[in-house]
Amino acid sequence: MNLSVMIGPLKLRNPVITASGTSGYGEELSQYFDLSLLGAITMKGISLKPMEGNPPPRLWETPCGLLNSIGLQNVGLERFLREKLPFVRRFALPVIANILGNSLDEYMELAESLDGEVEAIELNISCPNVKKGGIFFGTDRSAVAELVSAVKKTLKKSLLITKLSPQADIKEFSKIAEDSGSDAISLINTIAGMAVDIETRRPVFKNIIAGLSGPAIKPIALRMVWEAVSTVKIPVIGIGGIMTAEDALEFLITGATAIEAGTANFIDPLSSIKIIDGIKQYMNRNGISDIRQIIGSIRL
Amino acid sequence: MNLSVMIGPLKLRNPVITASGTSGYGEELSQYFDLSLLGAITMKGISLKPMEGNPPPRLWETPCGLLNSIGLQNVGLERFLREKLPFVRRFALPVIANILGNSLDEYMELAESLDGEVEAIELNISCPNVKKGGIFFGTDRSAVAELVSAVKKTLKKSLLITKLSPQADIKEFSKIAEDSGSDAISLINTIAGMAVDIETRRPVFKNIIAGLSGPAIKPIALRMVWEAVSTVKIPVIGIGGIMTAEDALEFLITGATAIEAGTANFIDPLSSIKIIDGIKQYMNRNGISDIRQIIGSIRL
Amino acid sequence: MNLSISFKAEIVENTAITPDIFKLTLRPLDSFSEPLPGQFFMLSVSESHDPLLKRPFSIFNFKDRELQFLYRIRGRGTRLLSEKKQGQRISLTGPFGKSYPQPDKSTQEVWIVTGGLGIASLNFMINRLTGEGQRLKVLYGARTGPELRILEDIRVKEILIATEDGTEGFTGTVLDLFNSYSMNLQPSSLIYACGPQAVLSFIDQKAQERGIKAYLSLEERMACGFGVCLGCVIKTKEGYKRVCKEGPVFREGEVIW
Amino acid sequence: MNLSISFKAEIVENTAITPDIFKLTLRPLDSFSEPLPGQFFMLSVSESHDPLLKRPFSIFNFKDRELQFLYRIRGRGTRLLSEKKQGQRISLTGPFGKSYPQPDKSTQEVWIVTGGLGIASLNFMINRLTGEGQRLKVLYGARTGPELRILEDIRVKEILIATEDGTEGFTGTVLDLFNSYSMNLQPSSLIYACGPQAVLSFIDQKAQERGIKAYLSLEERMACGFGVCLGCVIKTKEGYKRVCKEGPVFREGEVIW
Ligand SMILES: Cc1cc2nc3c(=O)[nH]c(=O)nc-3n(C[C@H](O)[C@H](O)[C@H](O)COP(=O)(O)OP(=O)(O)OC[C@H]3O[C@@H](n4cnc5c(N)ncnc54)[C@H](O)[C@@H]3O)c2cc1C
Ligand SMILES: Cc1cc2nc3c(=O)[nH]c(=O)nc-3n(C[C@H](O)[C@H](O)[C@H](O)COP(=O)(O)OP(=O)(O)OC[C@H]3O[C@@H](n4cnc5c(N)ncnc54)[C@H](O)[C@@H]3O)c2cc1C
Ligand SMILES: Cc1cc2nc3c(=O)[nH]c(=O)nc-3n(C[C@H](O)[C@H](O)[C@H](O)COP(=O)(O)O)c2cc1C
Ligand SMILES: Cc1cc2nc3c(=O)[nH]c(=O)nc-3n(C[C@H](O)[C@H](O)[C@H](O)COP(=O)(O)O)c2cc1C
Ligand code: FES
Ligand code: FES
Repeated sequence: MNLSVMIGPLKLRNPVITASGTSGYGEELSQYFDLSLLGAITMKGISLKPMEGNPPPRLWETPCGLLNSIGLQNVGLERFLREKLPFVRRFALPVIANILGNSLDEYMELAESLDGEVEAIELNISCPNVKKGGIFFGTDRSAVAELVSAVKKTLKKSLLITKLSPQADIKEFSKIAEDSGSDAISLINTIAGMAVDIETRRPVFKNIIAGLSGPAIKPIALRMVWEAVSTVKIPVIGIGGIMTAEDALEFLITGATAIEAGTANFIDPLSSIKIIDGIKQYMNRNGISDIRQIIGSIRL
Repeated sequence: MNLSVMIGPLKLRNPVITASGTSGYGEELSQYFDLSLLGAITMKGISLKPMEGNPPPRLWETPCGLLNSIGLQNVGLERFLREKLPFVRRFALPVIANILGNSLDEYMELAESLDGEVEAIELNISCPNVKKGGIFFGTDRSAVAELVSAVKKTLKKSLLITKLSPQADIKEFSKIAEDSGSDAISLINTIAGMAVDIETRRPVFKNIIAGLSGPAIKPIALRMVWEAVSTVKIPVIGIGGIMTAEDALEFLITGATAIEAGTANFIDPLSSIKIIDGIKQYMNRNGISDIRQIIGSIRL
Repeated sequence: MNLSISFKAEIVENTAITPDIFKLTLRPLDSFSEPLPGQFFMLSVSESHDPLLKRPFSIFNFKDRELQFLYRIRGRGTRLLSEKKQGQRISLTGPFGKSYPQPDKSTQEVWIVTGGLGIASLNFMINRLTGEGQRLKVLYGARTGPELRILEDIRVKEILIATEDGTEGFTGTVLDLFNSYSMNLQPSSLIYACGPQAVLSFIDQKAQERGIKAYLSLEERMACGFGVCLGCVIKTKEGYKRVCKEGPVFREGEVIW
Repeated sequence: MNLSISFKAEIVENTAITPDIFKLTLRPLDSFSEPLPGQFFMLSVSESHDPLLKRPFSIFNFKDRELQFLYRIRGRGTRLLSEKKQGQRISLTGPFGKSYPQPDKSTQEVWIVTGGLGIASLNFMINRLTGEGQRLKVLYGARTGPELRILEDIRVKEILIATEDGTEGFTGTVLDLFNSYSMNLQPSSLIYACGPQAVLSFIDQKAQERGIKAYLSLEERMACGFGVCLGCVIKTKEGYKRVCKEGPVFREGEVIW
């Protein structure tokens, strides 16, 4: 049975990737299963300098969803290269570095330093949790075009994946990413959401707005992936509320070449392994020998 | 205890309205409670000619959400005026007519015929379930501006509420609606979503894309209401996943002058009555005598 | 005004009759309206928002103010329902839908044609009719013998059985059974049928051919159960109709299959 | 590799000790790792996606391969948990977090300072320590007498009680109790504390003032419980630390309250 897929020239053992910010730098998950069982792992978003992140509370549960306002806490590029990357490199799997800058220059510096160190770079242009940076790029047409082209030119070895914001028009921005040379796109990042504590009458989060993830957003994410695959030819990685193999299959059938599981990892560290197993079972049950017979097989 | 609120010059007994498409023309709900207990009732979207709607399946459950593809089945303007309106008029409550056209002319004809017959007209420019019409207007800046101005000029007696699409930039479109003379705005309509049947590998719905409602969308709707109230001065009616008094209070505290409950009516026809009771209890518990002390009372 | 449309009930019994068929008995804790045969309730299968929607179930029996349902595990909702234990509470709305009309004076014989869980909708009607001394013939089809256990409570003199695997009664489906007896149908007979679409459309056609009156009880996915969502429509000669409101019981010749 | 981090268990017992405090005993159905005192598990409170997140609960006791928890109904999740019945199954992940370090040789006396449900985290440690013959003094505060029922299983010679309403023992909080005994604390004493933030920050301050070692067990809202979401951080002198991973047990002087 073949489960392997190609993201451009990059071969993944199977289409299941853990999403950025939901699997740390692989250290914790590696205590529970052999990381090399995964298609790939995405590192927590990395910035040039270490970031402390937002003050608590950082989490709020909503119906079938999770609002988070982590604020991109991360160890910064230097410690990432020195401490975190060598650890995850011990496992035989592609590593995706998710990067976030406050300016084009910062993105460029991150990309240059990480080029060749990781198999792919996922440009996070869509995080709603920092005031400067992310969101600005994610919804500004020419800024995204400029950023993607510049980073693409810098990269000699690593693949470029652009991660889209659900706050932007997906068709338009997938096209911009493709035209600017991105090797693939991934979507969606969390959807901007909000919660109010009715007893204190305060927003739950200091930043007021936080990012919504989890099963609640799945139908929206799937629609956006559909919009993306109907627009571009480059591989699309589907993300959003994928908890089970059945969820993953919806995205693959719709045309995603691979998927990322995020919030699912919180509920069960073995989620991604269970998703892989479930996809195999589905293929067995339906007499499908190659996952490529599933990808994009939607019958209209 | 005062629960009454003003939507422009229109006084509502309380801020709880039933949403369009979730309370029919009032006939069914009136069997279960006295409609005049409501702040107002919104009629199922009305078009010039009767519409048959989409073929089944029209419903699909998602985590904490509901995808629907009703396709705006409705009796059309004439039968509405002849049969449906007289019935709901028996109850002492403001009636809101939700209207949908395929062209500016159709909207105008609907608005002219309904002017004075109902207390308010809610312009549905955002329904994702018909190919022509709705969605086109909802995300096209100048079309919305033109439509809202034209309808506003037509209306001599009824209030104009513009119902925004969550697919559009809320800040931008609330401003357009306000600048074009809308008396109030309501948001959000359902969010475009999708589902795939992994056994048949077909989209669940013939139209592929359907509208997502229910608790799943609440954090997104609340964020959008926050964006709207921070942008415009006209009253904002909050909609999206409101199931309980606690949910309603989140929207009111954030600045919505009133709320509409939609999907909640399906789960329990008495939902809106229970929401009103719950708001009263909250006010009692917190020694609040006037609902206006709650509206927009968010502490930043 | 009927504030009793939405109420809570306590589970008196929720027992497996076969591995996937359960009988659920509920004792309502609030006031509620008396159901009629053929009507249904919407039952919450979870105390949370997931699954979001209540599920429709026909009233299997109503006795001593207790509501009885018969259901088969089909998906997530019915599985969650089957895991509920005695003493737990559940929310309901209903009763909803049109009931089976009573036979009129001219009806000499009533045929009940159903299979599998279709009996859940007809059992209550059967009880009414036998109570009224109506002549009844029940044609019932099951996949296999053990599923006939769901008929244990049913007291009818004339009950004809078919099983698909031939473990009991006639070998075949309820339609095969119907075919081999249908010469006995009189123009003054009346048919009540509930079951899969294939059964209903077949009976519909036969009834029309023979000029016999038939009441068919349909199923569709539902969100509200009381007519406001327009989600449960089926195509009829007069356009889309709501199964929950204009149905679930339809006349022969009404539905476009 | 530790595939036993996520497993199912059957409810052996889930009984109310007071109207809002429950004892839950689980029999794991799959393999799992043995927990240490101070560690916690994440328990699913629903078989659906709502509530989405598992809830953290300290391991109250671990005996005969059964896991015991003590919990108070706080919100929706704990309410759903309290409605679960014997025989139902629930999903768990864990054990997670750092355990309470053992006292070292120089420790002459251990003080356990806690109140309310804080005992849920300390009971297992108390059992360990008494098993090892460690000299123990337990200072315990409850709102009111009946809540002391949760101490029934605890076998310690020296246990000092405070109730806020004075129905039993000392009148006041556990901090008042601590204050009136604290002259007995030796530099070679060791404190284990768990409870509301007010208790912990107070004990932290006193321990630092007196140069006494203290282990404080903290709580924060959690999504994952094993360090990947960065959601459960608290401020410490070395920046944000994860309660689930670097904690829940912290040393005196570490946390910025
Ligand atoms: C008026 C009415 C009365 C009913 N009475 C009974 C009854 O007495 N006993 C009983 O066992 N069942 C009855 N049903 C069917 C029952 O409602 C469904 O089996 C149930 O809703 C399935 O829920 P689920 O979450 O387990 O399945 P899902 O996971 O939602 O779906 C599982 C499978 O069941 C099918 N299904 C789901 N809902 C329906 C539906 N409403 N109608 C037809 N197929 C459906 C789906 O297409 C899918 O193949 C009735 C349905 C209606 C409309
Ligand atoms: C490591 C750890 C161990 C714990 N051990 C136990 C235990 O053994 N017994 C026990 O009864 N409880 C324990 N708790 C607390 C328990 O996890 C919460 O009470 C529970 O998650 C509340 O869930 P809920 O859905 O009922 O409440 P919610 O509806 O989510 O919230 C209700 C109230 O509880 C507060 N709350 C919610 N979650 C937490 C949390 N994680 N920490 C602090 N306050 C919270 C909220 O702020 C709110 O005021 C522990 C928490 C942690 C972090
Ligand atoms: C706690 C948390 C932290 C996240 N951090 C990042 C991040 O650093 N970079 C990024 O691109 N996305 C981040 N995400 C977004 C996820 O990678 C993913 O796009 C999103 O959660 C939707 O998928 P899900 O519903 O499966 O979680 C984060 C999500 C969560 C819940
Ligand atoms: C079955 C269904 C039908 C709807 N029909 C209409 C409609 O005719 N016109 C309209 O403006 N909105 C319609 N809506 C959208 C609702 O009015 C509301 O904006 C949306 O459902 C979000 O609110 P909720 O989450 O409370 O349901 C419909 C929604 C549902 C679920
Ligand atoms: S289920 Fe809503 S109209 Fe029938
Ligand atoms: S709960 Fe996720 S890092 Fe602690």
